[in-house]
Parts: sequence; C-alpha cells; structure tokens
Amino acid sequence: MKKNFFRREGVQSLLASLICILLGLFIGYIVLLIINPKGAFTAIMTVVKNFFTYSKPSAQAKYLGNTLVKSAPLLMCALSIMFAYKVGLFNIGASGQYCAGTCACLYAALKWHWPWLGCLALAILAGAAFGAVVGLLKSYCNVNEVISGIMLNWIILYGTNMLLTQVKEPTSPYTYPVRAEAPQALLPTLGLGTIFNNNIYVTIAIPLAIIMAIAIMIILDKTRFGYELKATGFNRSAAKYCGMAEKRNIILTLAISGALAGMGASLLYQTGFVQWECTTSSVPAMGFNGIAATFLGGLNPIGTIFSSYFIQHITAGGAYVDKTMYCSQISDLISALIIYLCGFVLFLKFAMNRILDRWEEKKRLAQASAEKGGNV
Amino acid sequence: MKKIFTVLLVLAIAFSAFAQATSEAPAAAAAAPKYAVAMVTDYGDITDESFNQTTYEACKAYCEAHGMKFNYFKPQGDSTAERVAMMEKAIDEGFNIIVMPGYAFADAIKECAPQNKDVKFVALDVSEYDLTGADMSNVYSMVYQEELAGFMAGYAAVKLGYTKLGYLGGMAVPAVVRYGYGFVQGADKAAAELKADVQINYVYGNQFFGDADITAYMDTWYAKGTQVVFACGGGIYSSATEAAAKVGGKVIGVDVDQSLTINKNYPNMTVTSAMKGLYASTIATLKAIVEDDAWNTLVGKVANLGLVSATDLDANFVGIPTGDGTQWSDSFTKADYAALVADIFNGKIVVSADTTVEPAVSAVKVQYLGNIK
Amino acid sequence: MDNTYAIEMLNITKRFPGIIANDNVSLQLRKGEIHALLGENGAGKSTLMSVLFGLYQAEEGIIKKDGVEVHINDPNDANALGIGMVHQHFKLVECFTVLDNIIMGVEPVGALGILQKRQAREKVMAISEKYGLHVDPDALVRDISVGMQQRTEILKMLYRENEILIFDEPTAVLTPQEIEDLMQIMRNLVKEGKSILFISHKLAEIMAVSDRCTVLRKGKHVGTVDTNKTSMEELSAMMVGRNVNFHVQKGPAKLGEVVLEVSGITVASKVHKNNAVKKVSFKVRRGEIVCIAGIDGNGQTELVHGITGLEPLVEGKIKLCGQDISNASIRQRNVKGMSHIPEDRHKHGLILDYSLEDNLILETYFQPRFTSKAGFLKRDNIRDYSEKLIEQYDVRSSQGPATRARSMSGGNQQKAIVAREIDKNPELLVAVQPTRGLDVGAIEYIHHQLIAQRDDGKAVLLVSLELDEVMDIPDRILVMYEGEIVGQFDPKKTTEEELGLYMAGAKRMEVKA
Amino acid sequence: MLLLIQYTLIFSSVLILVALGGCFSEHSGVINLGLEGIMVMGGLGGALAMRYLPPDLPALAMILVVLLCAIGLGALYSSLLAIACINFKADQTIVGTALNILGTAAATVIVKAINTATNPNDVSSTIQYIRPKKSFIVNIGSFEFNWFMLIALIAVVIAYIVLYKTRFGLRLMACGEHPQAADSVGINVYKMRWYGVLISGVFGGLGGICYLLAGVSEWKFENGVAGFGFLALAVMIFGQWKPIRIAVSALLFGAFRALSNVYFGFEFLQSLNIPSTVYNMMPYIISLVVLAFTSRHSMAPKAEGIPYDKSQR
Repeated sequence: MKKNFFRREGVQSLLASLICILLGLFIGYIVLLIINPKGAFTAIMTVVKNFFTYSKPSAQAKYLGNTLVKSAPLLMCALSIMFAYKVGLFNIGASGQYCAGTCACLYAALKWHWPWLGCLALAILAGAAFGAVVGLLKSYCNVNEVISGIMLNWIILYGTNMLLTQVKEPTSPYTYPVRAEAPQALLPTLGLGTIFNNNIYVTIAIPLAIIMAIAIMIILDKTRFGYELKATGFNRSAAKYCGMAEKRNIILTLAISGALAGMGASLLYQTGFVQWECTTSSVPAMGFNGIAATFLGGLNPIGTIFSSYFIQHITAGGAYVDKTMYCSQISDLISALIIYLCGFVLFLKFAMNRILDRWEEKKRLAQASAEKGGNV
Repeated sequence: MKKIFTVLLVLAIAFSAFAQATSEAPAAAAAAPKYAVAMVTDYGDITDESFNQTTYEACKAYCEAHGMKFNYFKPQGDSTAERVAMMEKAIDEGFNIIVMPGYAFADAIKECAPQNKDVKFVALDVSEYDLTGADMSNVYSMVYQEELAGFMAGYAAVKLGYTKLGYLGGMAVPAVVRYGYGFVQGADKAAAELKADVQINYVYGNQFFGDADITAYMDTWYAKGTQVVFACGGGIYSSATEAAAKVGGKVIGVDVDQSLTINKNYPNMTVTSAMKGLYASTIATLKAIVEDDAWNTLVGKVANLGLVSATDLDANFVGIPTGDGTQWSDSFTKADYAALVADIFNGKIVVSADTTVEPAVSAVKVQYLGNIK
Repeated sequence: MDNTYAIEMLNITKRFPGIIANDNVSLQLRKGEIHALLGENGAGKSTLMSVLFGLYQAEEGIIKKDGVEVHINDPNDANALGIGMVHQHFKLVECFTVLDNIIMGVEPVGALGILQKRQAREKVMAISEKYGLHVDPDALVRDISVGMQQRTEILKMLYRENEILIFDEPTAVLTPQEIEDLMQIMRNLVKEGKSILFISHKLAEIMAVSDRCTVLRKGKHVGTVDTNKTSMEELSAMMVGRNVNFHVQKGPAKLGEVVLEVSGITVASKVHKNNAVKKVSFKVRRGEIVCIAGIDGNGQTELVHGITGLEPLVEGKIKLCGQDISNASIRQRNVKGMSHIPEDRHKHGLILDYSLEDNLILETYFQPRFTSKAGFLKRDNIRDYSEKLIEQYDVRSSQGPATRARSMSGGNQQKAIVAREIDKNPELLVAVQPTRGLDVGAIEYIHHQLIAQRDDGKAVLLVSLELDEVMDIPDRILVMYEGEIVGQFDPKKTTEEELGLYMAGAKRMEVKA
Repeated sequence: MLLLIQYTLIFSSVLILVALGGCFSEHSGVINLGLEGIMVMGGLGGALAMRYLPPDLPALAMILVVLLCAIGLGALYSSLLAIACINFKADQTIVGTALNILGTAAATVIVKAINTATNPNDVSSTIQYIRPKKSFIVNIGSFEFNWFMLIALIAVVIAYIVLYKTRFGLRLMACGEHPQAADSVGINVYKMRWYGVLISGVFGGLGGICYLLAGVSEWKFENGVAGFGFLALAVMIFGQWKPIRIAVSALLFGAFRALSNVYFGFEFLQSLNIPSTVYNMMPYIISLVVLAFTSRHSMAPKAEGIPYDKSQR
C-alpha cells in the first residue's frame, strides 16, 4: 500500500512547524490588537517583512545580508543543539559554549592578534572543551547534562566578562571593534558582499554554516561514526553491550556539539558585526533561540537552515515596528511563543496521525460496505 | 483547543473592525513641513533617564510644537551595523534630520552620512577625535564639557561641608567619565582651599539601572561613612537614593536638576546636580536648522559646549542648579558659585577633560574601585 | 446464596490500534475460589485483568459483581468494589517505607490532611499477623527483598479490605520456597473468604493451587475447566492450540577442548556494597551446554556481566580459547569469538529506535563489509546481509529490514538477537534467559538453535531461571546461590526438588572447576 | 557585617522561595526550568499591585494584596508549563526555556503598554513602588528587616510539613517517583502534577516579587531577574530536593551573592581584591563540583522529566 503523503515524517514536521509559526504570529497579532488596534496589522506585517520594509531594492539586499549574517551563528547553535539531541542529549549548554567561543576568538583576535583561521580554530576548541566537560561529567559522574550545562553557562559568562575586560574599550563596556583593531581576524569575504549591495559583514560565515549543516546531516545519516553516536543516544546500555565506547561517544558528541556552538560565535564576532559587552548579565540568547530553531526545523539539519533564518528574520523585523505604538520586544514575544508552541510538535504529529487514522478507517469501512453491497 | 482558537479568531476580527473604524480619524496636516526628525537611540532605550531620554523629549517637544513628523528608532543591538540599519530605515521613511545621542555613533556616521548627502546628521557627544577622517559635509556634532559640571558639583559638595564623597558611574562611556573626573578635580580644588581631609570612593556600576546588587554596594558605602554619592548614569541613581534613604545620606544628581524628581520621594536628599544643557542645545540646534535656516553655520563642526558667559549662569550649557536644586549654605553661596563659574570661564581654573588618565589630585584621597559588576 | 459468582466478565472485547487484545472473552470467578487465568504471552490475560481493574475500558461486554452490573472506570472504582491487584511489575515507590506504600491512596488523615500513621501501622500489623505476612513497616522498599516487596503488595490489597484479589504472574521472581509460601498464603486468603484470580503460564503452579482454570489464546476464550479434572498436557494443548513436546530431543554431548575458563572471579554489585559474585570458577568446553541455575538475584546477572565485559572484575581471570580476556574490552571479546544473548533485550539487546537491519549489524558494523575505508556505511551490503538473516532465521516484521525494532513482537525481537549472535559464528555463546517472555513456538525454536550450536562444536553457557529449561537443555548444571556456585549436577541424574534445595541455599557441595 | 547578614538573608529568601517552587514541581515529576520566567511574572503581578494600590494602605493589607497578586500571576503563568507538559506531554526543557524568554518579553510588553496607555510619552518598562515598598520593611536598629525573610522561613516549615507529614505530600512525591504506582492506587497523576507546577508558580511568583523588593524601589522589566531563577535551580539541586537542606544551601548561595556586593565593607576581603565576578561565579562552581561527587546516587525524583501517559502503563 502506498503511504499516505501526510504520513511522511518530513511532511508532518513541516506542517507542525508551519502551524507553530502561524499560531505564534497569530497570538502576537492578538497581543498587538490588545495594546493598540490601530497599527496591529501593519506591525505584524512589519515583523514578517523585515528588510522588505525598505523601499529601495539595494537596501533590501543589504539588510537581507545583515539578517543572514546573524542567522549563521544561530544556525550553528541550532546545529549544536540538534546534533546532541539526535544522540539523546539536551545541550542546553550551547549558550555557554557559544559564549566560550566568543571569548576565545575575541581574545585571540584582539589580545594576540591571531589571523582569522587561528581565532576560528580557538573558538571551536573552546566550545568543544566546555562541551567535553559536560560530557565528562555526564559519562563519569552521571551529572545530568541539562543541569551541568546551566551551571557552566553562568560560569562561562562570568569568566568571559572577566577575560574580555582586558580587551575592552577604555570608555565603553564593549570590546575593541575587530574591524578597526584586528582586521587580520576578519573572516574572508570572497567578494560575497557584492551580492548584498556591498555589505561588508557578509563573509564566508554564511556558506560555512550551511556547509556545516549538510556535513552534520551526512555524518549522522551516512557514516559509521553517526551510526555509533545515534546508537549511544538511543540506548546507552545497548551501545555498551555491543562494544561501542559509549562514554567516549557521549563526550565526543557533546564536544562536537560545543564545537559547533563555539564556531557559531566565531562566525558572528569575526565578521566585525558586533562587539561583546563585558557587562552582559545574562547568558547569550543565541543558544536558547537555537533550541527554537532546532525544533522548528523538525530536528532536520536542512530544516534547521530555514528555521534559523526565519527566527532571525522575525527578530530583525521586530526592530522596524513602529515604536510609537509598540515596543520592539514584541518580536521576542513572538519568537518565545513559537518556541513554546514547538513543545506541542509531538502532540500535533500525534493529532495528525489520529485524524489520518480516522479518515482511513472511514474510507476502509466505506470500501468494505461498498464491496459487501456489490457482492449481494 | 478548537474552542480557544475560535475565541481568539472572534476577538481578532472584533479588534480589526475596531481598528478599521478608528484608523481613519487623523486627517492630513495642512502643508507638509520641510523637515522630519528621526532619533536613533544609543545603548538603552529612550527611558534610560539619561541622554537618550533627554534627547527624545527635546526632539519630540520641538517637533510637536512645529507640526513636524518625528519618530525614534531603536537598533536591534548595540553594533554599528544595526545603528546604520536604523539610520537608513529612518531615511528610507523620509526623515531628513537624524539625531543621534552617544559617542558610539561615530562609525555609523562615517558609513551612512556620505551616502545620504541630502540628510542632516546631528550627533551628540561624538567628539572630533571620534570623527577623525569622516566626511563632515552634512554632519554636526555637539560635545558637552561634562567635566566642568562635575567639577562644580564636586566643588560645591566639599564646600558645603561634605568630606566623604562617593562617585557611582553608570557605564564608563566618555560623558560619564568626564563627569566623574571633573567631580574629583572639583572636590580636590575645594579640599585644597579648605585644607580639609576629603575622601572619594569611585566606582562604575556598569549598567544604567539600579538593582539589589548596586543598592547593596551603596549600602556598604553609606554604612562606612560616605555622606554623599554623585550618582551619574541614568536609572542607576535609584540604587543610590535607596541606600541613602536608609541612613539619611545624600546624593548628587546628574544631567538635569534631579532634585525635582528625587526630592519628591526623598525630601532634602539632593545636594545639587551636575547639569548639562542637552535639552536646550538640542532644541536650539533644531531651531537653527528649521526656523533659522542656519544649517550652514553648523555643518561640519564639532561644537564643544560648555561655558558661554561668566555672568549669565543660566545661559551656560553646563552648571549646577541656581535655584532650590542646590542646598546653598553659608559656606557655599550662590555668589561663591558665580565666582567659580567666572574663574573657570576666565581660565583661572583649568579642568582637565582627558578621559584616558585619572586626574591629578593634591588634597583628596581617591579610591578607584573599578566596576561593581 | 443465590449468586455464586463474585465477579463475572461477560463477552469482553478490547481493541488496541491494529489488534484485538480480547475478543469476546468471558470469565466467571466464584466466591472463595482460586481461579487461574492461563495463556501465552500476548494471549490477552493482562489486558483482561486491566479491564477488570479499571486501567482500560472495554469496548464491548459487561462486568458484574455479585450478579449486578458495574462500571469500572479507574482503579478507584475497582478498589471501591473490593477488587485489588498485585501487578507483575510491582507498583511500589522505592524511596518510601513499606507502610507509606501500603497506605498510599487511602491514607488516614487528621485535620489539614496530616497523616495519622499510628493507627495505620496498627492495622497493618494486625493484618500481617492474621495472614502470616511478616514485613517491617518502616523499612524502605528499595532495601527489602523481592519476596518482601510482594508481601507489601498483598498487604496493600488486604489493607483496603479487598475481597477479590488479582495476582498477575506472582511467582516469576520468587524462590521455590517463596513460591511455596505464596501458595500457602493464597490458600489462607481463600479460607478467609477472599476470591483469587491467579494469572500464570506455569502449568505446575496452576495444577497445584487453583480450583478452576480459564484459558485464553490469541485474545480468545478457549475454555474453562476444573483443575482436578484435567491434566497439564490438556491445559497446554488448550493454551498453545496444539500438542507440545515438553522435552527437547538431543543427542549425547561430544566434549572438546575448554573454550571458556573462569577462575576465581569476583564482581561487585551495583545494588549493595557486597560483591555479587564471589570467587567463582568453572569451565565450558566445546560441544556442551552448561547452565547456571538459581533464583533471580543470586549473582547470575553480574557473573554474565563479568564474563562479557559489561562490568569490570574485582579479581580473577577469564580465558577464552586459552587467551586471557580478563581486562579485554567488550569489542575485543566479541571479535575473539564471544556472543551474548542478553538478559534484557530492550535494555541491552536492541536499539529499539533503530531499524531491524541496523540492529542486525550492531556488533559487526565496523567490519569492512559494512563500512568503507572513509567511514561511510555500505547501505547496500547491510540491506543484503539483513535480508539474508531475516530469511534464514525467520524473523517476521511488517516492513522487512526497514522495520523499527520497537514495532516488532517480543518473539521476533529475540529471534533477531539470536540470529545476530549466532551468525557471528562464535566460539562461545552466552545466552541469558533466552526464552523469557516468549510463546511456546519461539521457545522451541530458540532451544533448537542452542542445541544446534552445541552440536556444531560450540560452547554454550546458558543462564536460566526456568526449571523446565534448566532440566531439559543443558549437559551440566551449576547452581548459584548468593554469588557462589554451590552445586554441580548432571540433569539426567537430578530432580527439580534437589536443585531447589541448593537454589534456596539449604544444601551446598564443593564444586571444582 | 550587619549588611552582609541583611543581604544574605534577603537574597536567601528569594532563593529559598524559588527553589522550594522548583522542589514541589520536581517532586511531582515536572522539571521546571521556567522559574526565571515565573519570577518575572510574579514580580510583575506584585509590582502592578503596588502601582495601583493606594500607597497609604495599611502595611498588612498592602503586603497581603501584593503577595496575592504575585502568587496569582505566578501560578497563572506556571499553568502554561503545566498544560503543555502534563496534558500535551511536551518536552519540559523546551517549554521551560520558552517560558523564560517569554516571561521577560511579555512583562516588558505589558508594562510598556500600560505605561504608554497612561502617558503617551512614557515608553519605559519601569514600575515604581517607593512608598508601597516601605510596608515590607521594618527597621530594627540599622538592620533592615524585610517581611519576606519571615515568609521564606514559614515557607520552609510549611514545605517540610506538607511534603513529609501530609497526605498531599505523600501523593505528590509518589507521582514524581513512580507515577504508575500512584495511578494504580487511584491517585490522579495529572492532577497532582498540576498541583506541583501550580505550587511552583506560587513560590516562584513570591520569589519574584521578593527579588524586586530586595534592593530597589523601581524595576525595569526589560532586565528580567538576572539569572536568579537558575541560581535557585542550583540551590534546589544542592539542597537535594529537601526543604531544610534547600534552606541551608540558599543561605550559602545568598551569602556569596551578598559578598559579591558588600565585600567592600570588609578590610581583608577588600585587600584580597577579588573581582565580584568571582563571588558571583562561586555558587555555580560549588554546585557543579558537588554534583560531580553526588550524582551517582542522585536524590532527584526518578520520574521527573518524563511525561506521564496514562495509556502506556
């Protein structure tokens, strides 16, 4: 029997994600209506339009570039969380590992004036190291990775603030701008910026992140390594039973997951787009938004590319909302709502299957009675 | 689930209808004015009780009075790229005067101004040094001599008999540092004159709002004998007033005469305020452009706003309140203040504006305590 | 008495997606009788009892108590009707005390819901006195033996003054002595006027304790018989639907050289501080099946874990084909020719979220035939290989190699494991309770596979809790008690009773490896 | 010294309340990572009450109404977690994380909307409560006693009694340890878990308003609660899910937090010149180290984090 189109895993994930997005936007719209019904529709459309609110195509291209620049690190964080999740681990520490990557690449760039590749490598290493700590604690001390991840997030945050204070502008809480102080650490652009109306922030970071997503998909689905990691994730005891180094696999998984998050930081900070604020008092939201992107992307690396972009898109869109009526936090609200709704994805899939079950049952009954009728 | 959805849908439709009905109300104004003003915020929001808020209030008041279109834009994050995005957005929406408070706009101006020759860029607190190499053909910047205001406040506090002072800065941005270093110099000057033993504790809270941590820190100061704290950084003063209220301590306000707000809740707490004429100068600038058509006299300049008169105290861009906002006493009278202003104006007293090194002092003991957070 | 039935379940039908668990089943429990419910795994016994206990609601059919129709929507309803149940997997909170577990759900409370444990304790003590169910009410459940836990479960029912008691496979985890005690307790209970439903697939127990027996097969009611008017053979035929040969045919063993040599190994326990296995030594030769018998929890699991490498040894040596593997990794042991059919197929044997084909290569995926030099899996080879195994070992599933292991039946899951382990062509096959929870057909099949291995000159180490299996399959029996080997027997020259004495620790002999 | 004690006590009170909230939720089987968001919402409830109540209300009435509003909004907000995780079996980690982001965003949006509605020029997310705050404070010499210190103490005692001495506690913990067992004796697991989460909302809300009142008289809701929810989570784990131990570990963590701000008051600490960041980091480092040594025999409720599905028993 041919499988119903709507029974396909991919289709269901996509549908569930779309429902989450639409519902999230819809509730956001309601909130806008309640605050001020006058501009609610314009505002919600602004959030959705983001850079399309610019009238000139050249500006649109430029700000598409900006949105992409910020999507790359988000995609990396989402990949980080997804990779761990596929192996049965919830790396809520991605935020901290991202933070560690920030610390490493900025320190290397601004203090030691390393070239970009060195900074990138150090960021990856820093993320991996903290990921590995979570893995070590998990496999040898049985510490739940969510708890240790949360603790490490704060430890890393405070540590980063402390270290990066050494490369802070004397008269602001921000680190030196990379573009001015350490241009050697900027990621190569390869002329990509010209596509986006000479956007200087568009670098190889964007293709690099997409390549990583594809690589992650291949590793998980096609390789022996992925086979081992997933086995460990699904059933740690069975992995041990069949001779896999299950402790090593857990550590490795979290290290890779951390490396991805750390790399994400490098892909943002080494474009010179932002500076780190040495008084940051909460863990970077990038890692948490990564959770949303992962689940919105249906736990699929390719889906994650789109969901990361989408979340960044509406977050950026929030900045353009008319401030006289609404505040820019409205887009935080909407993306938080979407994350919340992502919690219902499993239920949505279940509900879809139930509807399909009923529908097929009805069809079968109808068919059966028709056949019966035919026989009589 | 279904039910909730239906209810929401009905609500939405109802609201939409209401929106439709009300949105037709505002009619187009008579003639479209020549200018529209947009403000782009720096770190923090237009409610930071500091430069963003003052700039916003000034622009808004002026535009409303003159029937001009005004709006403010808040970048998504604190980066040049995002500031430029908002500036371009404002320009895209037809605004042709962009007001930007904060030294951090230097790079954004360098990027954005040359590409939008027909737009007027008014920067506040962006110094000549920051704008080195910039195309200034459509840019005007104003920098304030906060160090003078700080100096006067410090001088006044010591002269008023306080010997244990504190300085609580917000984030160590140039303006905040200038206030602080000026405060130290002023206290030093007064201490030298009085031959008094004066101590200053000097710290930055590293944020523009108060919370339990900052309050706790302030509590230790007041508990150890600090008499008055110069709370210089947006909403951070709320922690200083909170702590001061417990032990009858005093505070010094910043930017505007803060006695008006602070004393409402805590009578007699404000010793004085170190003020700068951000509001007035912003209005004046807008007036010069819009009414006087005098952009040509401003453009390309970085105005250093400080004292303009040795006698007309209220005409100056920096100073302390001459009315009830300062707790005058026999040891420091309005006349003393006037003399001080004159001395500074005449160059008899020189106040260093250097923010890169701690000011030299001779009579006070300053303890630099870095950042609270 | 005009109504002799305590409970009547009439024409019960319960469907789950895809299957009919109970198809028009009826069961009538007389007052004061022990009524056995017999059937293979998956015959629908537990579903029927869950319906009675209110855990499930039947689509069709009615339940009567004392001749009056009742509706049981949840365990509270069942409890109100005086129906209690001892579940196969105990429903006890491990970090609570025995007393807390007993009173949970019907706690005596004073003002503000404050617990009043004193009167509860008195009542529990009185009941335990009356029925000879001695427990320590203040002990934590996690610290007491399985037998004690079962008594706690029974006390839970009695504390609630239930009249109808359901026992779901109560003997699976007990020693022969404990089983005997349980039977006595059940007889006492009936004497006091309780009615008992006793679910089991162990014929001997049913013959020994029950008055009547209802047999289910594949969700259908086969019949109800008086136990004293039937025989084990008849019952088993009713249960399976055909005549079953209880005894496995096998030729004499042809012993070869020693394959596995275990000398003086000690393995720590995960549960308590003592060692679970204490200086155990034995050998297994080519062409023989050696069975480790004993009551659950006497160190068999840890012994196997020590041999297969899942747990490190505290001391001692293990040799496989003459090579020391005491500290070898699991992978090394596998490669050197050890296969292991694990005790818990869901925990160790399978990755339930993997497809069948991925499960079949769990221990061989790294070989060049399945993985390229670059580290990519050779999907085509894996598909071919798994199709071959599926064919050869008759593993049935809905979508062939691509089926999720989770969606397969227990028997076919076990067959897949057996296929994987035997196809590795091992020198030593360690099989731990390979037939647990399987139906008779699958049991027969797996027994034949074990014997085929032996006849093929392989060494087989079998660990079993089922006395039938212990008596039938091996060539040599080693009895384990409290981590030590306390007896060695030739199955042809011993009896279940004799084994039982050793298994319960009543007797022991010196056993030389 | 007095200041250290005062701030230790007030920070500890926040931590105790929030950690107890987490404790109840987890004992019922639901991991509550959304405490941070619940605190913000509870704080919002209390702050709004203080904004709208007449400031000359008698202290007792003021305290009661503020508490009730904080409790109400906290509990209401926590029901978002309950409905998703209990009824719809959503992943508790995702939902908890979402609640944290949502809490700050929603509170900011709400306060800004209220402020702007009252005064079109006011787009701040700040609520001021200088005079109402005084109701919560009693000065004993130079020690500033905050009623929340007493409330936290009472909360510990009540939590202890409820968990270990009442029918409710027994049933609640059974649902977190072995929900199937609880179900089999007729306890409604869904209902108990709802209670657990709602109680965490109550305590979280109380903790939130307590945090807001700890040191200032106005709060800018954009700033959230600066990681106190997570710190409370650490306290709960450090306290091994037991009320008395939670109280003790909250005192320890509160002392570190207080030290990071008032170390200036101690000559020897000042001479050590340790950045306050280090003091802030310490609680997390200590918890991590302790976790590393104790997690082999974790006291965490066994069934926490696993959605209970009645049809799969």
